[in-house]
Amino acid sequence: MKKKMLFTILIAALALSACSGGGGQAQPAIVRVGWAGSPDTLNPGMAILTEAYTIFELVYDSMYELNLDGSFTLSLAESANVSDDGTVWTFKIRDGLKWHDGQPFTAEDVAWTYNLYKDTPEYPYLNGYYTPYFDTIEATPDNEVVLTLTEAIPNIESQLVFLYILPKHVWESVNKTEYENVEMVGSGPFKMAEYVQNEFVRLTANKDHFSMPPKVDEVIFQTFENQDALVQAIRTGQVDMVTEMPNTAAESLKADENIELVVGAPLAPGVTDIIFNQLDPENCPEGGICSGHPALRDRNIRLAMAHATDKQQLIDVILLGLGNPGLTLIPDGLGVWYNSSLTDYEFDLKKANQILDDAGYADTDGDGIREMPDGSAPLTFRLNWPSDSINAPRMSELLAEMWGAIGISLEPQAVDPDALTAQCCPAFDFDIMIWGWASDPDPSALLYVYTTEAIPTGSSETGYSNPEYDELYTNQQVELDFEARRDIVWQMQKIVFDDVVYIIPFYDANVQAYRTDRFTGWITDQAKVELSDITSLVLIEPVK
Amino acid sequence: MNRTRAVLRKTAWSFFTIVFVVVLNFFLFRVLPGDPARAGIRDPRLNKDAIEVIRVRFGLDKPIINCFDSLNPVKVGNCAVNPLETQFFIYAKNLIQGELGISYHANRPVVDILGERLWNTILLIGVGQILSIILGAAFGVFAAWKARTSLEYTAVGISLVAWSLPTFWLAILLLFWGSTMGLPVAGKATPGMSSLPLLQQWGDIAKHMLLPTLTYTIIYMGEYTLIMRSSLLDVLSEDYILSARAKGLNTVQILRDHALKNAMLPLVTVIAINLGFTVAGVIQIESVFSWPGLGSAIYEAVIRRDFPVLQGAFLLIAITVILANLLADLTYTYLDPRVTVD
Amino acid sequence: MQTTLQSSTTFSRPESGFTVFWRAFRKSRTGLVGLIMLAIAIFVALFAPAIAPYENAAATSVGIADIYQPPSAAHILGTDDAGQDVFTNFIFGARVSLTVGFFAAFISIFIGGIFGLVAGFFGGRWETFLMRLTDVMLVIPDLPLTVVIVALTKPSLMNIIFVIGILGWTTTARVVRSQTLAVKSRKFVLRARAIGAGRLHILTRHVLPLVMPILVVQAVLAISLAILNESTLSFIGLGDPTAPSWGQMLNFAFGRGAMSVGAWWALVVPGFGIVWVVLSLTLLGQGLEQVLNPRLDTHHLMPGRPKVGTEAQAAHPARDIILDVRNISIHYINEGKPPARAVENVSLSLREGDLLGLVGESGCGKTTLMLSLLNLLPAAGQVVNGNVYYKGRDLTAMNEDEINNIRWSRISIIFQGAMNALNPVRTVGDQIAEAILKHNPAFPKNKVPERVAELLDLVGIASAHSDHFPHQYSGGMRQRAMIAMALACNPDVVIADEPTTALDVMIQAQILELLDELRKKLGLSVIFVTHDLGVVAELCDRVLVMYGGVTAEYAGVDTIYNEPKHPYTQELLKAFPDLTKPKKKLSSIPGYPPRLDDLPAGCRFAPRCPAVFDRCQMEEPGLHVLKNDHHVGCHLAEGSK
Amino acid sequence: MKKPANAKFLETRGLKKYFDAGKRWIFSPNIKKVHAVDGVSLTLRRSEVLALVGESGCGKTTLGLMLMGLEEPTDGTIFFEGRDITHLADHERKDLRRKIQMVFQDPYESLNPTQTVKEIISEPLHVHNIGESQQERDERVIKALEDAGLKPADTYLTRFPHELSGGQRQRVVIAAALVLEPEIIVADEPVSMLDVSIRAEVINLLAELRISRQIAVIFITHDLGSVGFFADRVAVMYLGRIVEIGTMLDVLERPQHPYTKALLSVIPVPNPRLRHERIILKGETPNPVEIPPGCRFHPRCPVAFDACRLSDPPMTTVSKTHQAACLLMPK
Repeated sequence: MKKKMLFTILIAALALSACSGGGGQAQPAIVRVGWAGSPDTLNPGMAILTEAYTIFELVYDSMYELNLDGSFTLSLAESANVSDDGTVWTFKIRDGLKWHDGQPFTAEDVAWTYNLYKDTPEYPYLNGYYTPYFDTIEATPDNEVVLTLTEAIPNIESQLVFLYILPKHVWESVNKTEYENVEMVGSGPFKMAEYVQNEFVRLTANKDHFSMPPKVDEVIFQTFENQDALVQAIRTGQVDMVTEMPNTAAESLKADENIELVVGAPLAPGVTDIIFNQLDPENCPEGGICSGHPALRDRNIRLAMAHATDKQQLIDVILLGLGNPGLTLIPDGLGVWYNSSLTDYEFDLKKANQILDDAGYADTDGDGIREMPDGSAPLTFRLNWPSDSINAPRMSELLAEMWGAIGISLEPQAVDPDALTAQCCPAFDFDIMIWGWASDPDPSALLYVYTTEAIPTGSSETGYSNPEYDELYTNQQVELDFEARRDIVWQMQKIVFDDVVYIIPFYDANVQAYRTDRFTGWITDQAKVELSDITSLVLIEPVK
Repeated sequence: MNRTRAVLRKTAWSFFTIVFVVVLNFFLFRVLPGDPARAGIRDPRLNKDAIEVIRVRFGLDKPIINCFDSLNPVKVGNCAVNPLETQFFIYAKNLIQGELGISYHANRPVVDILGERLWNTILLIGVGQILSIILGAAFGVFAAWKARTSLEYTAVGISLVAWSLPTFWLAILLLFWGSTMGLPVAGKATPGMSSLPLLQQWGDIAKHMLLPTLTYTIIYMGEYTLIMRSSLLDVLSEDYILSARAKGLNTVQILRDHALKNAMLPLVTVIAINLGFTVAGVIQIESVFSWPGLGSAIYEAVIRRDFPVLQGAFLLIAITVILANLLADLTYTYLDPRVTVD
Repeated sequence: MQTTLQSSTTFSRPESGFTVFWRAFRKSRTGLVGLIMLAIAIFVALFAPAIAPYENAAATSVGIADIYQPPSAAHILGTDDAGQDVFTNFIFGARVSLTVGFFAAFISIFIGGIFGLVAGFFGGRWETFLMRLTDVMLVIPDLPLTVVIVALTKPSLMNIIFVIGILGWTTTARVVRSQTLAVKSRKFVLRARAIGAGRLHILTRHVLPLVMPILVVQAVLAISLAILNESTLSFIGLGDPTAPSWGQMLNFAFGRGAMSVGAWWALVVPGFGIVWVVLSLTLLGQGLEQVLNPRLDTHHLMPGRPKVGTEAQAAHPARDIILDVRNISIHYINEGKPPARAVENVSLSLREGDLLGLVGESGCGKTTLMLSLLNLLPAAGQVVNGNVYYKGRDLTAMNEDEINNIRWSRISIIFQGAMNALNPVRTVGDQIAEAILKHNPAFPKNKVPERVAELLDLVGIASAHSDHFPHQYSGGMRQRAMIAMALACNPDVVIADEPTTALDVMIQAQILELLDELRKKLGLSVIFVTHDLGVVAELCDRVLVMYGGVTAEYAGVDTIYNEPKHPYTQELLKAFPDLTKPKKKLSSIPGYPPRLDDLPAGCRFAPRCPAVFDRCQMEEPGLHVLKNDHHVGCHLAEGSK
Repeated sequence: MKKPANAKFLETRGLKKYFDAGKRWIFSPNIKKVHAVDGVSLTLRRSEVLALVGESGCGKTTLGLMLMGLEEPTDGTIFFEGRDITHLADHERKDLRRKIQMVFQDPYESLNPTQTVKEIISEPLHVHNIGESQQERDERVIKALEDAGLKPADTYLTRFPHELSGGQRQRVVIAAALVLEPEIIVADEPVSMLDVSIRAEVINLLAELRISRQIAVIFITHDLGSVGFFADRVAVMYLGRIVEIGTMLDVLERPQHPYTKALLSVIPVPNPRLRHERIILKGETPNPVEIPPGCRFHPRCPVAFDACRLSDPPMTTVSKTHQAACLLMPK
C-alpha cells in the first residue's frame, strides 16, 4: 500500500511538472537569458568577470552610463561641474532616489563608496586603475559629491563608470573582502531576487527606477557550460536570449523565423594578438630568460610576416567571417580612439618574400626554410598559445601554412595558461605567442602594454621599447583636451603599427540572438552588441 | 576477534592513506609553474602592489614550508621563518578547522562552493549508480542464466558497446536527442521554480535529471552487466549449484538463495573502486548538461586553473573514495564469511 | 576427462605454443570479431596516405564556404570547422589515436608489470610498499594529477602519452601481482628452487612466461582505456591540439560548435572511430581472456539435452529392487566433433538396503552415470538410450518439476569434494534446513533447528557447529556435514560419489564407518562410487567395475575379488598394494585409459590388455552372464558358465 | 669414489619449524606459533628408502622442505655427509642441490606448462652449468628420460606437459631430478594424485632407481599401504614428532605405538574375505598451534591413561632397529 502511494505521488509530480509550462492565468513576464558564464562574485570590489559587471549594471547605478556608441551619459547626478584646473569635480545627485530596501539614496552613499574603493587595498582592480588620481571625496549637505583629484585627467567618465554605488547602511558593517553580497541591495532598474552561483541569477524589475523602469517583470540569467546546449536552448525556446555562442551557429539560427541574430563589436572588445618576442637579451629584466629568436628583433622579419598573413582567411576560418581585420591593440570597438586612418599591410607573398630576400634571409640549405643572414640558425620559431583556447590551434595551422610560403617554419605547441604566463613575461622565454587582451573603454590600459616601463612588470609581452612612444604615453595620460589626446593616441598607434610590434589578426565580433516571439523591442540596430548595456532588457516588452 | 582486528586494521590504513593524500594534495599544487596570483588574472590594470595584495590575500606570500620559498625551482629560503607561518602549516590548520582556502576565481571559501555542489553530485551519482547497478545486475543475471542464447549475446553486445562509448560523446548526442524531445538541456531545475509547490519542484528536477542520469546509467550499466555475468557464470559452474539442484531446488530458488549473494561479491569491490573512476565520467556529464555539481566545478576549475577549488575537490573525492573502499572492504567482510584477517 | 595420448601413437612435430593458442582463440567468436575490427583499424592507420583522399594538411585555400560542409562527392564525410576533409582527418586520426593507445599502454603495462612482478615475486617490504602505493594511486582521482602534470610539462602528444601511461598502471600492477603470487605458489617454482635455480632464473624462465598472457590481456584493455582517456583529456582541454587524434577532432567539433550548425558528421565520425577501436580491443580482450582463463562455457543451470532413444522397457523389475538402471548410454555432444561416449549400455540394479560399489579409474564415466540418475547431467550430456527406474517410475522421462520432487527426498547425493559442494557463504545448518523445508514445507519452522542438530549429531558433529560456515569446518567435518545433508529428507537411496578421495586414511576410515553404520541403522540403499578397490572390498555387497564407459565386470563382491574374470579387474587387483602380502612387487597396467571421444575399435581395454587377441581389436565384446549373476564384458568369458 | 653403503649421510637433530599463526599486530606482541615440526631427529643411510608416514598436518612435508633447504628450520641441525647444512645461503647450497632432489605430489602443478620436456629436463643442467657441449647435455637428458622409463626418449623431448598423462608427467619430474645424478630424492606424496593402475609404475620406478643408481629416497606419504613394498625403514609422524621408527617389517608387523596400530588397521584390504576389526581414531589431527600437554597423542589414543596427560613419552628402544614413543611400551 505504502509503495503504491509513493508511486502515485511520483506520477503526480511528473504530471504537474509536465503541464507547468503552459499555465493559463496571467503569468509574470519573465525574460530568460542564457549565458556561458556566471558572476565570479557579487562583491563589486572583488569581481573580475563581465558577467558580474552585467549584474552590477542592472542592479546598481553609477555616476555615468556607457552608451553603445562609446559615449557617456550622466546618470545618478543631475549635473557635473569641474573646476578650472580640472582637479575638483562636483556632482549634484538627484533627489528622492531610493535603495531597493526603501532607504533613501544620498550623496553620502556615493562619497562613502568612492572612499571605500579608493582605500581598500584588497580591491586592487579598482584602486589600482580607476582611483589612483582620487585625492578626497566628500559629500555635502546639498546632496552633492565633491571629488578632488591629485591631478587633472582627461577621462573622468571612464574612471567612474565602473564604480558602482553601494548602500552605506548595508556595507558599513560588513567585512569588505569576505562579503559575498548575495542579497545585493542596489538602486538600479532591477532588484536581486535569487542567486545561485553557477546556476542562475534571478532579478525582478524595479518599476520605480528614476530613469529606466523595465517593462518586464523578471529577468533570469541561466548558466550553460556547454555552448551547444545554449544554442539548443534558444532554438527550443528554453531561453529568450543568448549573449554568446559559437559563430558557427549564427547561420543556422538566422534561418529560424522566431530568432533574431545580431552581430557587432562588443563594447569592451577582446583583442587577439600574435606576439613577437623582440626583447634584446641585453635588456633582460630580472628573472628573465630571454630566449627569443634573434630574427624576431628585426622589423623586416615581422613586416614580411605581416605581409604573408591573410587576415581575411583567418577571419573566415576561425570566426566564420564574424570579425574585422585588426591593426593594433586598440580595437575598432573603442570608437574614436581607434586609428582608422591606418592602412593595413596588404597580403602579398611576393612582397613578403622580397623583403626577406633583401634583408639577407636566404634558404641556403634548400630545405625550404630560410636561415639567418649569417647562416647560423634557420627561421624556425616556437609558436605557443594557451591550451584553453580552441581557436588558437586552428590559427596556428593556418599561420604555419601562410608563413611556410615565405620560408618561415613554426613549431606549434599549446601551453597551459599558467605555464604560459610564467613563460611569457617578464621571462620572455618564447618566440611567438597567440594570446589576447580584454580592453577597457579607455585606451590607456592597452597602450601601456607597449611601454618600456611595462617590461619588468610583466605587462609588456613583446619587450618593445621606444622612448618616443613612452613619452607620448605620458603625455596622453594628462592631456585634458579630448581632440589633442585623441591625436596622441592615434600617433602612438601609428608608431607601433609601423614597427609591427604585434600582428593583430582580427577584432572578433559579438554574436547574440533573441527570440522575438515572446518579447519585442530588442535593440538590434546598433553597431555594437553588449549585454552589460542594459537598454535592451529595460526596453523590451512581452508580445501581446 | 579476527573480524574486529580486520576492521581496525583497514580503518587505520584508510586513515594513513587520507593523511598521505592530504600532504600530497598540498605539494601537488605547489609545484605548478607561474604565480597563481597572476594566473587567470592577466590584467593590465594590475600593478605590482596590486599583485602583492592578491598574493597576501591568498597566503601566497608565505614560504611553502620552512626554509623553502617555493618548490619550483626548489631553493633554500630564510630558515628564520616561524614554521607556524608557513603555507603548509596554515593549510593543515585550516583543514583541521574544515577550511579549504578561498577560490581564486569566485572569491568564496572553497568549502562553501563544494558544499553546495556536493549534494547535486550525490543526487546524480546516487540515482545513476542505483539505476546502473540494478539494470546492470539484472542484465548480467539474465545473460549468465541464459548463457549461449541470443539473450546473452544481445546483453553482452550492448554492454560492450556501452562500455566503449566516450562519455562526453554519448552525453552530447543525448543532449541533442533530448532537446528535440523538449527536455531541458541545462541545470538542475528551471530557475525561479523555488516559489512553486514542492511536488512541482521535484518534478522539475526529475525532468532535468533525466538526460544526465540516462548518460550515466548507460555508461556504467555495461560494465556492471559484464561483471555480474562473468561472476555469475563462475558461480553457476560451482559444485554447490549442482548440489543445490540435486537438492531439488528450482531455478529461481537456486539463483536467489545460492548464486546471487556469491556473485555480488566482485560487484561490491568494483562499485567502490569505480567511484574513483566515476569522477572523470561525472566531470564530462555534468559539464555537458551544466549540472551544478562537483564535476562541473572541477571542469570550471580546470579551465580557469582555480587551484584551491581543484585542490579541495581533489581532497574531497580522494577521501570519499578511500571511505567508499573501506566501506566496500567492510561490506565484503560482512558478505563473505571466508574473509578473515590473513 | 583428462587429455591423454595413446603412447602408441606416433608423434608428428608438435605445435608451437602459438598454434595451440591460435586454435583456442579461433573458437572465441568475440575475440575473432575484435581482432578483425582491430586489424581494419590498424590497416587504415598504416596505409592512411593511400586511403585518404587528401593529403594530411590543412587546405590552403579554405574559405568560409568550406566550413562544415555536409557530406558530398568531394568530401564523402563532409568538412570540419577548419574546412578540412573529415574523412581524411579520420583516417589520419587513426594513426594518432592508435599511437597514443599503444604507447601509453606500453608505459602502464611496463610499470605495472614490473611493480606487480616485483611485489608478487619478492614479497616482503617491497610488496607492502608497492601495493600500498598502488592502493593510494587507485584512490587518487586521475584528473587533478593530469592537470598538474600537463601544466608542469606541456600538452604535447608525448606528454599526454606519458601522463596516461603513468596513471594507468595500477590495475595492471594488481592483476600481475596476484598472477605472480599464483604462479609463485605453484609447485614448479618450488621445484625450480629445488634444482638450485636463482631468483632471476625463476623470474624470467618460470614466472614471466606465465604472467605474460595476463599482461597481454591487460595491455589490450590498457590500449582501449588510453584511447578513451585521450579523448576525455581533449574534451577537458588538456589534450595536444596539434596532434590530430580522434579526440582532438571531437574537441574541435565541440569547441567550435559543430552540433549547433547541425554538422553531426564532424562529431559522429571521430566518435565512431573511438567506439570502433575501443570495442574491437574490448572484444579482443574478452576473447583472449576466454582462451587464457577458459571458463566452462556451460553451467549447472543450463537446460540439458532432452533424452532420445528407446522408450520404456519391458519387464517390471523384482520387488526389492529400488533403483534399476537399464542399458543406459550417455553421450557428451561437442559441436562439430564426434560425441564422447561417456557411458555405453550400462545396467545395474540396487536392492533395498544394499551397498553397491562402482569402481573405475578417473574418466571412466562413473560420475556421469551417477549424475544421470537424477537428470543432473551438464548441458552437453545427453541420455541417448536406456532408462532409470526408481520404484518402477522412469526417472529419465520426468520433467524438471517432477524430478525435483524425487531429488533429495527419495534419492540424495554425497558429492565428491564437500568443500565445493557446500555454499561458502551460507552456514552449514542453514543449508541443511533448506533441504528439509524444500521437501517438507509443512515442517514446523521452530522444529527445524532441532532436526538439524539431530542430523549433525547423527554424523558426529556437535550441534554448535551448525552456525558455522563451511570454511570453518575441517575436511572430514565437511564430508560429514554433506552426509547429514544427504540424510535430511530421509531418502531411500544415497549416492556417494567418491566421498573420501581427498581425505587422509584415518578420516577416510571414519567416514566409511559412518556410512556403513547409517546404512544399517536407517536401512539406506547406497551406491558407492570410488576408484579405491580396498574401500569397496571393505563395504560393498555388489561391485560394478567400469572401464572406458562400459561395464567390465559386475558381480557380488566376493566374486569380483576372488574370481575376477575380466583381465582389467585382474590387473587392477594386482596393482593394488596389499599389506597382507608385503614385499611383493607391484604390477602396473601399461598404457592409459582411452579418450572417450576417440575410442578404439573393438574392446576398449584391448590396447592395454595382457590377454588381448585378434577378435578384441575388431569386435566390441558383449556382456556375458555367468553363474551367480556375474556379468563380464570380455570375449574370453563367452561361453563359460 | 668409495661410498660406504650404510654410513649415516643425512642426519637431522632436533629439527624444528614454527610458523607464525596470523600476522603480527601492534597490540598482540605474543603471537601464536604453528608447531609444524617439533623436534625431529632421524638419519638416512646411503641408498636407503625411508618412508615418512602421517596424516595431513603432521609436518612431514615441512620436514621434507627443510631437508631440501626450501624452508629455514627454526631450530635444530641438518648434517649431510657430516657437514652442517642447516643454514646455508643459496649460493653455498648450489652444489648440494645437485645431490638432494625433490619430487612433488602433484605432477600437474610441478611442471611449467610453457616448457617442453626437453627444456624442463635440461634446465637443471643449465642452472648448474653441467656439460661441456650441447651434445653432452642432450645425452644426459636422454639418459635421464630413459632411466625414468620414458622410452624412446626422443619422442618426448618436444612435448609440452599438457600432452602427457599424469604418470608420464611424474616420470618427467623424476627425470628432471635424475639428470643431476642426485644421491637423495625427497619424494613428497609422489603417487597420491595418480590412478591406482599407474601408481605402481612410479613406485616401481623409484624402487629400481634406488638399486640401479644407489639413490636414497625419502618417501613422504599418508598411506602406509603404499610404502610396504619398497621402504627399508618407516617413520611415523604425529603432530610434528616422530612417534615410531623402525624397519619396514618392524613397523608393519610389530607396531608399538597405538597410532601406528590404528593407521595400519584402517588400510583397506582388497579382499572381502579379510574384513577385519579396525581401530578408528576419533576426531582429526589437532591444530598444531596448541599442542596437547603430556603425550601429544593422548586425546585421541584409545588406550590412554592418566599418566599420558602428564608426561611426554621419550623415544624408547624396542630393538636395535626399532624405536617408539609411548608410555605403554615395555621398558
